[in-house]
Amino acid sequence: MPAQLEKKIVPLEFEQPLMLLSQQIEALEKQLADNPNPDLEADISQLHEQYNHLRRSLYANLRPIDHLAIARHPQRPYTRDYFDRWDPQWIEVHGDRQGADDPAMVAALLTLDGIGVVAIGTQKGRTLRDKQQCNFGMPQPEGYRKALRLFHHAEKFGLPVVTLIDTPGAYPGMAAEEHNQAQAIAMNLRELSALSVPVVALVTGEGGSGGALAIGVTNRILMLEHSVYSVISPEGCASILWRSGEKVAEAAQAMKITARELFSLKVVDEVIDEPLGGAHHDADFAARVAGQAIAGHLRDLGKMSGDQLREDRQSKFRRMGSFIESGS
Amino acid sequence: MPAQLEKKIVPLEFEQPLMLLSQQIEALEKQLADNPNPDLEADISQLHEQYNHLRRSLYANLRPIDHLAIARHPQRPYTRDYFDRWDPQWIEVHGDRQGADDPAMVAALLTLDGIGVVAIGTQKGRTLRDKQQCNFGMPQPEGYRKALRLFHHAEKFGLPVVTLIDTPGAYPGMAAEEHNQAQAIAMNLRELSALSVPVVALVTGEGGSGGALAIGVTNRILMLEHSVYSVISPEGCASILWRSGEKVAEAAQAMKITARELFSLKVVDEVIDEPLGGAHHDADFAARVAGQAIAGHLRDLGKMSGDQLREDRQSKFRRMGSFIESGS
Amino acid sequence: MDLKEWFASRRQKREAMQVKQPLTTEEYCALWTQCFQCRELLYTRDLRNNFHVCPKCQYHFRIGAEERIEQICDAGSFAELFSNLESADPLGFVDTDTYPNRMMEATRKSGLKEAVVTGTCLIEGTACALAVMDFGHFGGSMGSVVGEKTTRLIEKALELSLPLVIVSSSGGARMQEGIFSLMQMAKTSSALHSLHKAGLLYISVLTEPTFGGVTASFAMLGDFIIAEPGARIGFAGRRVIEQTIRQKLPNEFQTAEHLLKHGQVDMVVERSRLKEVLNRLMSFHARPPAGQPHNGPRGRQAAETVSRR
Amino acid sequence: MDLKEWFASRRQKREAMQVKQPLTTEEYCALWTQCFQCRELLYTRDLRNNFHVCPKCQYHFRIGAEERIEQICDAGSFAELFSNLESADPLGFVDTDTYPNRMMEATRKSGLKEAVVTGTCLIEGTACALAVMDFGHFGGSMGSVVGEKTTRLIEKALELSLPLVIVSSSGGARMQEGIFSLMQMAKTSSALHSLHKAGLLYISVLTEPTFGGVTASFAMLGDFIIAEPGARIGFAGRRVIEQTIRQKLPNEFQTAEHLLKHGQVDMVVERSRLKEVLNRLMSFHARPPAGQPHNGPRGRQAAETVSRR
Ligand SMILES: [Zn+2]
Ligand SMILES: [Zn+2]
Repeated sequence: MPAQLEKKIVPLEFEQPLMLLSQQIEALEKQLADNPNPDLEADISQLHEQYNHLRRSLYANLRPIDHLAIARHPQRPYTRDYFDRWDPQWIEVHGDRQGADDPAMVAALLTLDGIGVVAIGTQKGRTLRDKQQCNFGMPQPEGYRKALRLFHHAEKFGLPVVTLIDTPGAYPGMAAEEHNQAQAIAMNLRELSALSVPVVALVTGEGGSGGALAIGVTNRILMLEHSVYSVISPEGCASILWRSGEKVAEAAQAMKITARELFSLKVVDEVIDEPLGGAHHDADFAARVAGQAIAGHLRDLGKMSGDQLREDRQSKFRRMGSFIESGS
Repeated sequence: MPAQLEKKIVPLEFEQPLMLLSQQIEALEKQLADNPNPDLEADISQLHEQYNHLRRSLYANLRPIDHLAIARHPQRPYTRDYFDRWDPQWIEVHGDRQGADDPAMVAALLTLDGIGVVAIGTQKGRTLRDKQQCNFGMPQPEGYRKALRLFHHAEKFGLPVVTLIDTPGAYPGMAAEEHNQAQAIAMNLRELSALSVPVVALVTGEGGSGGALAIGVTNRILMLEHSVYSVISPEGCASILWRSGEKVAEAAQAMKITARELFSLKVVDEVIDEPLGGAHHDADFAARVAGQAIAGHLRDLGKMSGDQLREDRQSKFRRMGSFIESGS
Repeated sequence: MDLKEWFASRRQKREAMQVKQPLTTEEYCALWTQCFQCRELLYTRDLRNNFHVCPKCQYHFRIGAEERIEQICDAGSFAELFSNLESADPLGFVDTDTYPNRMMEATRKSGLKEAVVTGTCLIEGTACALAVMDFGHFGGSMGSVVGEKTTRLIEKALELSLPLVIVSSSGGARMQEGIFSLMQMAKTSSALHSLHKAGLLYISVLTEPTFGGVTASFAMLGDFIIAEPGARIGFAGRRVIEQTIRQKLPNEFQTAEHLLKHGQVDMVVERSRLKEVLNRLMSFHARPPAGQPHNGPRGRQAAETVSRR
Repeated sequence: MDLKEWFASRRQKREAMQVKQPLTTEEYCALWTQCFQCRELLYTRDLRNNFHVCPKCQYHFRIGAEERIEQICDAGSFAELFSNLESADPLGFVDTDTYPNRMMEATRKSGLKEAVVTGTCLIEGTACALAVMDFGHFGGSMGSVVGEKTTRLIEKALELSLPLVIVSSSGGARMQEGIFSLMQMAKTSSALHSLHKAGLLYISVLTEPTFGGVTASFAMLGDFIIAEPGARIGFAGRRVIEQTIRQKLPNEFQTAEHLLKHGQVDMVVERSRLKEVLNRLMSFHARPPAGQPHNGPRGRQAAETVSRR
């Protein structure tokens, strides 16, 4: 039986053909168990091959909207899943010191491949209750201010910073606006850009707009293979530009939101392969590979001085953009 | 007619004898106006003399609780009254940038005797509506954070800071606790102590506890003659130590809360004379004298370097305290 | 011709113009303008002389970059910079139309090449670096050029030790530039860190409307933040919030006055006083404080630099 | 003798002792202790072995400085500092009794000279500067000596590049020292600025109860703030708030758990894990990060310094 069925993985829409095939195999295998038969066994073996072939070709030809679906898969590993795997003894720290602790932004001290880091990540929440507490991964200003406190902490102690990005964006709520969501994000952009410690970001799922960038102004930006990063959600883009909720696939295509496209655009420094089908098929493996990649970048960056690190980060973002400059 | 009656000044309890005498004079003057009479005129003249004598002796022998009453006089000039007189064009700046603007803490850019300063002061509110808005002069954490923002602003631009203290203390409310009043005060103490610009505080009315100190960690502490400064209100002290609300006078006496006593204890650097009877008898005069005193200190401090200013302030508070050190 | 007829003819004239050719400023500003707020019919010339503020209800009409510059800069002092930058189309973006077509359309409407105009100027004699956004151009959206021009202006302010003033007006990101649009938030904010560390003054002026990525980057990073009366300012748009929280928002939500109450802006300043307030703030921070040798007379040096241009 | 009789005799014995002489620790810790929270009757020796935490409901009993030091320091590693400081009576303060008499009474009850004990120690091998407040002495109130000893300890940490741990427990200000008590807030906070700038770690541990001037100064300035379960922590006292707002406060208000929810503390740590967590935090921050030369191995150097004492 294919591995992902053992783990009761919820199939995505574009994965339906795979699931049908897998159900067929399952049925035949049951039959075989009741009634041994060499022909059936050969059929099944062939079906397995077919299944593996279909699977590879399916995942090799994903549309942006398929990546988006994987990035949003309800079983996709979240920030806490990575932290747990990188350092089972990670220490969580809480609060903005000014009135709130935002569960959508997790702050940790942890040791990654031997390197002590301040780790910050958005958290979507797994159970319904978690999801609600975490606002489905949409931080409030208090979450960004907690992150900022930890950025300054890292600076004080010369600790590298790792950020994990998986958020639809900052929460568009009333209190969030009144508590100055915009300022909270802007301050993070400004302060994060100027840290004199190594800072590496990994987009693990959705990189949603300014709410993602607020922990994404880093020396290196890594993306998991199926993660996405965009200035607005494809849904938002479709509804504004196409004035249609049905043009999400087109919007996702037009905006160039996938890891490989963003790598081609030189916005992203490295794309990290996921297990076939996505990180949720093997979270342990995904975490190990991602952790090693991050640690590698941290080690590289660790050779720079504080001023060099700041300069490296600031000039990286200084170069971002595409425009035509005519002779003036 | 005595000046303070023209201005409809509300008499305090200990001022009753003065008021009675003044009413007597008024009655006789009315009589004289209706019916000129040289004897009566002489009597009135003598009563005027008596009045002035009584007034001088009354104000020369005030008990701590009388100073407290003057410090809390409802017509006492407040922070905005001083700002208005120092610089009619003063610019108010608002907000902690994070969700609130606390009217109990006023922040200003103003020019005092030719010196551009960042001025911060607690504000009690004059009308009932103002009083309520200002929480009767009790700032919330957001007020302290507004002050902190302006302290850092002053540091950035090399602007001296002037603080005016007139507060019963920080507001003991539910939201204030939840928004971490204690941390807001503590941060101000820490950050204010380390500014590299001249910082001068003037206690204009009540200097109430940590809520006052949060804007009082300054190179110079000045107090108006009738202002008070204490670790807890005399009412609070009486109710805790004497377990009696009637021992306020004793508590006020025991704690040494008056400007002159605190000057003797070397906690306060200068006591500024008020108009006879208190600053509310002549706010213009009081503001002029106080402004000149502050400006004088700012000019003195202006001769120091940033490091010297920080060192001066930190060592001033380093020395505060009284204890016995036996040979160890 | 009575008023009704006059309006009808004006509408016809307008519609005729719109299909034929880009409107000139003269033609667009017709004789009469109705106040959006109090519905008063105002003589356009008077309205213009009154800073485009309704004299009856103080409604602050949106104004473009050109008019803003006229209003706050000393006559003839504005020297434009970086006007040689134009948007590219890095994603080859097409929705119901192509991005290049939309850019042409935006330029036709606004008369501007981009949504921000940058340069140096004098404001009541005080030299500064000035950026003015124009909502009339592509909804004031921030693409690479807006980010680049703003960043270059910040660098210019740093180079010349000038105070910086940015007048914002933006609907948010330029979606057609995808991730590049987003990254302008980081680019401008990072440049502002250098300005901040250098101890230079930055005044952010928020005008109707300022939203999204612009608010969540340079617009909220001013040493002082000034908002125009009635201006709507926020991160998320009103509709998005209402959809999220499933309730109607109060009218005053996200207005300048609401932000003032919530500690997000330093002051709300009527347009007629803006120039004066900008100058006062800049002068105040340029002046060396009494006996403080470590704060030089920036303003004056800077004024010389700019006038030498 | 049944339990009731036993209690009665214990009470009599206690009362008799209280008028005669200061209680020794042995006598005070009688055989049995009733849990304040779940009312369980606990064998005192067991309770003590369980960190003075009720094994049934996890209620954390108040403990004194001596026991706290025993619990978190490596055996024999605590070297007391500044024990030669004693309170003066700068105001000649008299309420219903004189301040010197009240001090004697406090010392008789607590066996301590002041409400804070300061020194250096090892915590699971990691050297640090440690201050422990004792609520049992004068309600843990902060007078000049508490301020001075704490400040000297901060300076010692700075001198030896040691991490600092302060375990707070305080009712607030020492009113009998008037303004001098208040000024200790500024003195300690100012010293912490120097520590902060020097990049040294400061962990603040808040225990039942921590209020007033202590909370509003050094207790809230930790790089990390740890609270003990159930500890009540705040600026204003519960009664004062209730009088001000004229309503009852919810039970959980101002508890450690409430503060955690409101972002004021980093973590709530059971007493049995405190030593381990302190060590982990200190070790984490002592370790030089990968390839970063600008953060030396502070912890190790410091341990040598302390063990050399
Ligand atoms: Zn109008
Ligand atoms: Zn119990």
